[in-house]
Amino acid sequence: MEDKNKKSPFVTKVELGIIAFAIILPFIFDSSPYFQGLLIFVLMWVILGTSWNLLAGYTGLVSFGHAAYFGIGAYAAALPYYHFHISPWWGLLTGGIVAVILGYLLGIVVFRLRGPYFALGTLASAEILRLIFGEEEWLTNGHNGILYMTTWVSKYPYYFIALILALGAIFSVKFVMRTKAGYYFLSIREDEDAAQALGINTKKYKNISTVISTFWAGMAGAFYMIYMGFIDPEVVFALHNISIITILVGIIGGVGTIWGPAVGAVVMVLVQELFRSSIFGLAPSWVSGMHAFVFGLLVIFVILYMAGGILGDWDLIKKKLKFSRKVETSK
Amino acid sequence: MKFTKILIGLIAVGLMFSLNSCGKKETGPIKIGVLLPLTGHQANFGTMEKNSYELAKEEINAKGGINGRKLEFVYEDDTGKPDVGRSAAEKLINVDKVPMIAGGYSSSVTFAAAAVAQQYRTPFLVNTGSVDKITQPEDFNLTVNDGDKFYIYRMNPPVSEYASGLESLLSEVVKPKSVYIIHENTAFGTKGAKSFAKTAKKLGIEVLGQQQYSAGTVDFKPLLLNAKKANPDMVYMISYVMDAALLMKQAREINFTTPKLYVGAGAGFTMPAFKENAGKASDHVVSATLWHQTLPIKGAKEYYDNYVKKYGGDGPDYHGAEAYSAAYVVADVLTRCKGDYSKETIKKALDNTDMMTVFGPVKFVSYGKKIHQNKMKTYVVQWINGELKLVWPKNLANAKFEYPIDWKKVWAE
Amino acid sequence: MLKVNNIDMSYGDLQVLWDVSFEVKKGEIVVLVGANGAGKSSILKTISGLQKISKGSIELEGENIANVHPSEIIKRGIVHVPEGRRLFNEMTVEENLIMGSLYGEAKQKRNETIEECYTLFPRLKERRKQLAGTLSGGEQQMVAVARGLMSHPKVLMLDEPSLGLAPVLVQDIFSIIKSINKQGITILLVEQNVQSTLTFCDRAYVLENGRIVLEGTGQELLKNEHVKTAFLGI
Amino acid sequence: MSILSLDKLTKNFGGLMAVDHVSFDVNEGEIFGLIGPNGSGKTTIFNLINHYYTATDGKIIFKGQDITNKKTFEIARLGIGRTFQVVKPLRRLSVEENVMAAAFARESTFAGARKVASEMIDFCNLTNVSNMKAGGLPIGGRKRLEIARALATRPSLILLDETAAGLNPSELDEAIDIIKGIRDKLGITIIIVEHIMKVIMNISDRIHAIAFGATITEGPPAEVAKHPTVIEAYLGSDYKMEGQNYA
Amino acid sequence: MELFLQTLIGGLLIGGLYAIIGIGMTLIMGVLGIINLAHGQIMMVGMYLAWLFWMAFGLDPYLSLFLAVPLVFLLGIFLSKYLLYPLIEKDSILPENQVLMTVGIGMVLVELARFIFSSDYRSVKTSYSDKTIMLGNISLSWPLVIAFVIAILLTLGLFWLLIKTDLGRSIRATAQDRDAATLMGISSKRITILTYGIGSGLVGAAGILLLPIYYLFPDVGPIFTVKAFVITILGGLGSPIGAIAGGIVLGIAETFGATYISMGYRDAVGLVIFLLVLVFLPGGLKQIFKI
Repeated sequence: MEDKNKKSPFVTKVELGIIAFAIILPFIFDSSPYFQGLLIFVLMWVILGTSWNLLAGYTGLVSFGHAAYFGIGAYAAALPYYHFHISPWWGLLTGGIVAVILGYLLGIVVFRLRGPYFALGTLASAEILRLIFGEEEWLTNGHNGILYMTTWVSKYPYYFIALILALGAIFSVKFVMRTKAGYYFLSIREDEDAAQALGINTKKYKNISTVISTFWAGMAGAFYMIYMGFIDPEVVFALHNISIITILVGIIGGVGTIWGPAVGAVVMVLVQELFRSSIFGLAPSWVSGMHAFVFGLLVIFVILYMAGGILGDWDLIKKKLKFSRKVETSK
Repeated sequence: MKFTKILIGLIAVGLMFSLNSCGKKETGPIKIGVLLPLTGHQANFGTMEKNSYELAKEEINAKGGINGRKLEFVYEDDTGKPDVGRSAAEKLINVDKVPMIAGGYSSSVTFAAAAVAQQYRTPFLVNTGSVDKITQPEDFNLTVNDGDKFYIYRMNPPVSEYASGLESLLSEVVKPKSVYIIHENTAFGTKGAKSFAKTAKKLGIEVLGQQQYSAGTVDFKPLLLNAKKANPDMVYMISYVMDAALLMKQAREINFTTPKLYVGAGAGFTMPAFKENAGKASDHVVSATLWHQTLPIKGAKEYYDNYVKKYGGDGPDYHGAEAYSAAYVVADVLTRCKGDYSKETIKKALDNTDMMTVFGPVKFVSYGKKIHQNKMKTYVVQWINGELKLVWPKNLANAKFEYPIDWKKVWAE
Repeated sequence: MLKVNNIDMSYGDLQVLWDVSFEVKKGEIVVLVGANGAGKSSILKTISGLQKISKGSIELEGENIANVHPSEIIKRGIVHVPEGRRLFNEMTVEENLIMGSLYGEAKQKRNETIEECYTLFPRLKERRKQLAGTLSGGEQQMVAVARGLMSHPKVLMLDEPSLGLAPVLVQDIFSIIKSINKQGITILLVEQNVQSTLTFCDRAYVLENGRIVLEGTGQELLKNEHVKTAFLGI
Repeated sequence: MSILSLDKLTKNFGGLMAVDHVSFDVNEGEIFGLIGPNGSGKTTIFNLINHYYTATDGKIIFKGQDITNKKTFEIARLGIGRTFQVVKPLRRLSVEENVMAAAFARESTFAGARKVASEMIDFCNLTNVSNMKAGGLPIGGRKRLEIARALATRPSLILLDETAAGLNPSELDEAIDIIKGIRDKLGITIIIVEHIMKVIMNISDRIHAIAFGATITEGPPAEVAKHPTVIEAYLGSDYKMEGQNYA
Repeated sequence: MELFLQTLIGGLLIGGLYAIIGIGMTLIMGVLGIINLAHGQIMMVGMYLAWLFWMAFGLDPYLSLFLAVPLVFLLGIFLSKYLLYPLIEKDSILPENQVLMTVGIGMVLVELARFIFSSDYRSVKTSYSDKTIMLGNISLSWPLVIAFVIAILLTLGLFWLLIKTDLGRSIRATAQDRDAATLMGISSKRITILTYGIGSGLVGAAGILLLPIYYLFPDVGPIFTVKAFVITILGGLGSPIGAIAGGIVLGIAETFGATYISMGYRDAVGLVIFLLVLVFLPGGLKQIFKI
């Protein structure tokens, strides 16, 4: 790390490199919209993982129900289209806002809870939403879901929209973490009692963190609707496929690090897709049945041996890799 | 420094993939994509369909393949999730460069994948996904006159017509006055229930109640008691096999003997596992079905027997027959392309399809809001003394429709 | 009997004991006195194995027991009655006593020992079926001591048994401790109640900031001005 | 002039009188010692003042304002800082970040917070460890960090809870210097709870002694130390107290 | 009235099964302090074992309780010893990393099952599978009644273990005060690991009891995981009596919800109760019963 006392620039050289790289990336795979599609999924998970990370990794509020905000964002884009043929693109405006409203309302209930109770409370809220959206067919078309013919065949516009959203999420988190609010989030995560004694209005700052987090989760949902063109409650409010995977993306990459969820998203999508496609058809087909299995093993491995995730334990990993390569000169 | 290295590496990988796709060989096998749930909770049906595709492929290739070239299916696992199905379809189109996709199991995945196929103007022959809108151009921002722009074709009937064979049975023989509908809370279940309610209205049958249940239900008795209280002439159920067995078992347990008829809407009620699990309670239950191996269609029985010989188990149900027949439709379409296996030629060949399969005749027609939809008869089967018999339509039936039914006697120990 | 030689102990990175040595001879009552945070409870925790030492040794009858797992310590004959009693509040008095006799000989003689404890503390017999959490402070302390006795210890370590008790009860507890000692059980006592404990103990050690600063018999220390300073700062 | 007054403050934990009608006034600019044996209710009084617990009865007046039912963070904003007996460092944050988090209570800009933080870090002799993670500090450092953090909120009154416990002699002297400096250099009023009598007797202007949640006496240190009940409370006694009911 | 009674009794019988699922979870929550999100998946393992014994040796599922449950117990021991317990000493930003570990375990178990057994539905058909007893107009499914009785026996056995044996007392003691238990010579590590084993064994047993009336596939678990934690919160953390009450309350509430509201909202009823309890009665029913 650089000298701590010198405030590092908001966008570092490495980050500029990553952004530049991300801009070139789709053109490298110009001939393969399929790969571009995977990249878009990675970006979507970056948004969702980053959103969760602000709440859980930086503020200590471990949400097990992020699907609630993702799903409501997706429906915010889909419902006006379904009922009034208003373009789902408006969802990129409303998705985040609706999710924030939901986050605030759920916060009234779940912020009374701490620790595992908070986790269970958030999990249950998302499940209840899933059931309601499945049941109230007049409003949501129930389990039939809502289909929208996507606007473009080309992946480029979607890729760049997703990239803008992902960078927006990442840098909004980075920005807020460099303000007073960021310090307050961390204080609440480390010790809520101490934070109060330092004059921090913990409730207010939990809400601020929730607002930012749920906004991006909602945007991810709205983007999903626009890009996928199809949602149903089982998909967007899924406990395992959304809420839990979001957490796993966070912990694999590194909880409480700016770029951790991005790394986690890359790893998660890669592992899933590599195995689902039997390593692009190179391996025997039974391998494709193992994608969830391998991902589960990866989760177990990371929790057991790299509690900080790939980025959080990066120094440790580097050291181990170095050791195996050459004998390090003594310090 | 490091970044340039990574960048160069990635460009190399990118090139590799694009090169890979350039290497077309004109004499190699013709590859057609097949999208099925091979993992996840629908994998059992996905596997049944994959097996059937493979069985058909072997037979087709043994008979000389497609104009001298072998037929090959490239399977993609949609894991039962629409988003995965979408990227799997994209992979088939963009990486494997298949000119045509077949398959499509669950309604939601098929729908999402159909949108991809439509965007890439790649013919998609759906063989199982059954929500109505899959072949309705209006859901794809097209009109019914846009047949030449619409790339989705469906071989199986839409869910709203699953019970069409049943209609005549009800109106001609049973003439029930009221019905109680029980269904699972999935797209398949809700849509099926909705369309049957419409049918009922058309036939002048009063719908006394409609209840849905979710996965994991152990005790159906409260639901059945509500139905019993309503005292319907007929109970109509849309369930997969295990729930179907639980429903009938528990109906028997609460002595729900008043309906004239218990009707299952295909899916679970025709499977051997239903009979095994429901035992006595399965007897005389009637089910609409799309296919049965005893149908007097050429090859149906052979297909069933060959499948059991090769893969063992209970043998295929209509899902397998759909897949098996779809494979033959693919072969027929490709043969008619006469060496030009471009998407447009294939689409034209699909438009002109008119052939016989073990699933019945296949021809893609337009009606109502739908286009490119194969219109077909559905059948009514009944469990009689532990065997599933075709009882309707009368001219095809291989057993007499047992009716009226005294449930007290049928269900007695 | 019990010998502690030059031990250092840290909680993570913060060291709380510095080169502590002392000895408890068979049949003695030895008291560790000192202000809050001086390290008294920490010494008991190291002996009972809850905390690991980084330097030195602890010997019981010549055998090194340092860094032995707590479940082993109790089998070897040392029992630790912790500060604040730490009863199992949602268990009955009798169940709490049983918890003291989970192993070996103590388990076989469980029923007899329970009766002995009831003779020592008749109050507990009356309340044997009551949940420990509903007892008064004095009664809870009795349960804690009795629970310690259930394991037939050679050495009984008591951490501030008088804490939070009214003076009358404090005297009761102290006289019970004396009578337990008369039955041949060696006692290592941690107390803030200096005046009383020094009068009846055999020997005592004074701790300040994790170090032993004074030792002597109770009477010697009672007269020592440093003790007063340590506590009252005069 | 009194900066903080407790008026018959009472806290009842399910029948147990943890704090029993305690009243006292703390004057501006003084170091006010609060003593009493373990479990006598000192920390509970602190927890009542900054409202971790809600008082069963009684009032707390700070600078003429009733703060009995104000929220914890509001009380901190009004100018009461505190340290914890069981230190609560924000473990994964650096020392500087810990103090900055506190400094934001009064400073809205980053630079301002950093400046206040560095002053307070300097004041508490933590400069050389300011980049260290708080979780890695030795106990002495953690105790000083507690003080630095409380000071960074710019309080006019600070509650120090056993700041000296667990320190070795040299650290102890350092702590005493710092505490004295808080009043002398920063002009902040102090209420201090401390078991190490050497510390509290040396630095307090006045001492309030409690036992079993109730007041025993109040006065200058020398006087309080000679008070028989105080000696008895601390050293135990061989005689039964008469006319006092502790049950 | 018939509908009401049938609903009530149906709910009660299901509730008995829910209770043992819940007791397993509550023990784990009490001692390990975590939500076991692999609970239903472990139940699935038990079901597959029983099914396997039935297929291979024709062993009656009730008899395989004696064979399969010990195996599930051993599985639980293995999981807690090598995967969960080591996390207790690890420092992590997320205190929930043990919970997430159970997520990973659940995923691996399901996929293993799918790999070995495929996704096909399996069921065990016994001679008594569709026997019923009639109480007046109320019909009771015989296997459900047996399951209820065995559930009661299991519960009694568990209570005997918890109340009358040193092991059981050690478990309760560890749940109440880990350090004090250690001072009594209890190895909290051993108890922690054992408790997870016992919790696993119990939920495995619940699965096996469900087998003759229900069916089996790799994804059968998650729904029951959700039920288990609803029950636990309902009953109060770490309280076996609470779990029994919670299980029965949930069973009855669900069936009443299904009968009188809508079958589709059956699961929502449980979740809403759950949220209400979380917010308004944080100690669960335990607060009311004081046990």
